[in-house]
Amino acid sequence: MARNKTYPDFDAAVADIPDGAVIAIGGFAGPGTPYNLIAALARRGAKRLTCIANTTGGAHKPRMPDIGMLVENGQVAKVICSFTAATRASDVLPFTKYYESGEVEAEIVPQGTLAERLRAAGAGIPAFYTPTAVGTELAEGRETREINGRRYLLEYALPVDFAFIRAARADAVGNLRFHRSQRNFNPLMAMAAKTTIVEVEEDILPAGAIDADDVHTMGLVVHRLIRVPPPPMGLWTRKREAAR
Amino acid sequence: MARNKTYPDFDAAVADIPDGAVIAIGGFAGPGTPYNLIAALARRGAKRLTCIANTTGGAHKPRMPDIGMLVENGQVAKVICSFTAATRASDVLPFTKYYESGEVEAEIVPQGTLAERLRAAGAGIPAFYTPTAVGTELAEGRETREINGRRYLLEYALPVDFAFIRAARADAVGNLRFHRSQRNFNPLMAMAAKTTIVEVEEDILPAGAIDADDVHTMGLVVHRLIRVPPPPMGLWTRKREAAR
Amino acid sequence: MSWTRMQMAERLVREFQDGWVVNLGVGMPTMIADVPMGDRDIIFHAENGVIGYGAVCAPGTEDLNLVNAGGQNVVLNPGASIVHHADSFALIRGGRMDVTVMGAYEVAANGDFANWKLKGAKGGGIGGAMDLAASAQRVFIMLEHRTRDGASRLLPRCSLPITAAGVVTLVVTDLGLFAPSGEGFALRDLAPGVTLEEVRAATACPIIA
Amino acid sequence: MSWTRMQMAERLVREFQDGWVVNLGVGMPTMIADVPMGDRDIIFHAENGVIGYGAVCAPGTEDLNLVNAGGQNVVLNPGASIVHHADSFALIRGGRMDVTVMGAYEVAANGDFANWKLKGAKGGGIGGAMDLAASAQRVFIMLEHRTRDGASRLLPRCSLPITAAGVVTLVVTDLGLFAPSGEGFALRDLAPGVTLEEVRAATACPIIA
Repeated sequence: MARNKTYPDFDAAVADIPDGAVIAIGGFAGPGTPYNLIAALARRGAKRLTCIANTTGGAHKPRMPDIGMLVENGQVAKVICSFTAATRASDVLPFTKYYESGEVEAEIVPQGTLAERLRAAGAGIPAFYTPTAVGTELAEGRETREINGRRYLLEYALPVDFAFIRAARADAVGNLRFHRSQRNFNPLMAMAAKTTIVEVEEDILPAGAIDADDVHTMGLVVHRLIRVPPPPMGLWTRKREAAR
Repeated sequence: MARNKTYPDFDAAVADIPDGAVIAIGGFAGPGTPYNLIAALARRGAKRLTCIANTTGGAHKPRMPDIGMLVENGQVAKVICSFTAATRASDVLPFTKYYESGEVEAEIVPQGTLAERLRAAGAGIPAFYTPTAVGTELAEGRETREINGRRYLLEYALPVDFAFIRAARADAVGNLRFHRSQRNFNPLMAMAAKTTIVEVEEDILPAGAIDADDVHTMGLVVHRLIRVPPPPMGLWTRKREAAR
Repeated sequence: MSWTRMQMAERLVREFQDGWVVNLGVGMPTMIADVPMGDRDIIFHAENGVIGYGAVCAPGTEDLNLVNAGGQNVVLNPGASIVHHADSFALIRGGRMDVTVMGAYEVAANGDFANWKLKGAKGGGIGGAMDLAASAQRVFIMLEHRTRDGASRLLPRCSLPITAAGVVTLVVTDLGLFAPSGEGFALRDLAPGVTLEEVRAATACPIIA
Repeated sequence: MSWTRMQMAERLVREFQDGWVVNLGVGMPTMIADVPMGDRDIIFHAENGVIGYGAVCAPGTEDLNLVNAGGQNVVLNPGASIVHHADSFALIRGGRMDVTVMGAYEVAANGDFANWKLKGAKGGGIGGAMDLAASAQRVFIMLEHRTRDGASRLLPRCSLPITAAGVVTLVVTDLGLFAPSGEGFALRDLAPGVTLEEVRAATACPIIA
């Protein structure tokens, strides 16, 4: 009596996300970004969210659904990410003005620390030490420790209520495959989350169609699957040029 | 000018292992155990070794090369593993009498903590907290910390000089694939080690023959490859019955 | 009359709920993968990173590179996946195991249990037991009610070094099914033909019936 | 005369040794993957888990799901592999990067550099820079020698919040190649047509030649 993990559409898959939820959103510079789920969350309208992602969204056009849009929509209380502004002074992120005005809180975290804090949450590790950011403004007033002659910063796990991720392929029990740099944060966020929601680029396969040795993210940590329909209903389904 | 990572035989691959080295040895109950490299290390005769593995070897016959054999050979100063004795009182591990007599030191570590300490070493994480072993004899006199109302034990990374691992498949740059439960500790030990030595069950493939999405252990952390020859020269090359 | 080991396994399996992820320890618990689950979808996880395995292989059909935590060659069910040891124990510590079933030398009324070190031994065998015991949602223990010498394995407090403190949810023995209740064990079920008096006589602490 | 950005990239590449694993930051450093490496085997690592990528794709040949750290569609070289973010930064913190090449706003004689936060800004953009700076074997910095206003970007101490302390190995600018030496910068190479006097005039701390 395997539970059916397939959802009919994006709205149904995010319908129970409450105000105040902690949402992790995969993706790095496009690949692996769950645009359709972000758009559904904007329609759902849940408020006071904490959003965890590498960035709040880019400065580029045409704009795709991003955390900046949820911020503009008044849904976000806090973001945790490795960029709160673009590195290039001339690029202005939509998010930045809300942060500077104090409307939205932000915690800026080095990218590797962000990845490791998510990984720790998924691995039942409540805290760890890292060399990253020692001696910088980010470490001011925080706990450090010398181990074998080097100084390290204490960092805490980052648990997640809902992970939004995008995968190339899934089977019915939720085993996932990512294509190329689509992988990025997605497997970590699935591990860190109580509920993982996946937009899938290909038709969902029967259980066993992905060999056990070829699974990138195990179905054990995947709860909801939605097949991305063709555009314009499904966002960012452009044909990939390179062979799988 | 890619370096050639292929070695002609097991003896050449372990010829530079010095006395006092820290050796991690993959495998769990047979699958993924680098029997040929262990046998080569016994021939090499390096002494005062620290050996890290899940077990020192089983009580079963016929006996395969294991840490117990290196201990009997007078090569081992210390073992770090999750078993120093069998759980069944009637099974007597060859290793146990050397430990009980004090000839060899042992550090017994819960299996998940062992895996995580190796992972931490490979990930540049010097220490982490874990719930495992809190309230047991293993935590006596050691540092614990309460985080969000639960008590955790501080554990340190376990860096490795040489990892001995066994894989099903490799390409020339050292990308690896494991078959089924052959994977176990092997990827972690490769990450944790300064030098990773791999016995490979199939002919070594040209670079690119393993798709980038299908690599289990990246060649970046793999240094030496040896093709396992047919028995009796190569140990445990019995045909696998199930399909790949 | 009392339960055989297979009957003990079957009795525990009745407690499993649809959709559970179940980790089976070495020894007696490995029998559980052979018990029919009816229409319940149960996923077996082995500490060596095998998720979704099934029964022990028929002779001659083994994949020698596929073993469960007890080193037995098993089959993979459709939808199985394989991960390395760090990810396998990430799932364990991350609370993804609905239950772990383990053997033990002793189990105590306060929920402690002991299964890694024998009396007077210098070393022991922990394996994944401490990780599983610390972080699984439930810990089910399978053990003979008495030692070969007739001493109770259900105790007020463990005499051996413990594996984890206060974690045991259910205990199945050849005599019955029990839940640690602090001062004693609450009786949840009796093996057929076994009387409450026999259980009380065999047990070194109160049985609450 | 001075070096163009491509010439700066080429000059840095001359420092690469056969077999190095090289991480390239966003901006100017991405050009390095397009510089011919001769008979040296160089492996490029991108923070998003791409190991062994090559040049930027010719238009129309892109795999839209394959980008480098700067979001450019690149090719994979034979032997490439893909890992997730935690493994990618495990390699970084684990010391597997022989060098990281990054852009910066400022670099200091004491080996500090700053590239994540502008003066007066509330937030910033760290990305993987702090992880890379803390743990790569070497940190090479590429930057224009002067700001648009003509102020030196090579300073005795950084005025902006730093990315990491005391880690910079080499600095290439349009004027030359330098190594932080504590009190100033040791001149390692001059761009063609640039004089030592010009470099000294453009730099806010001593140039040791």
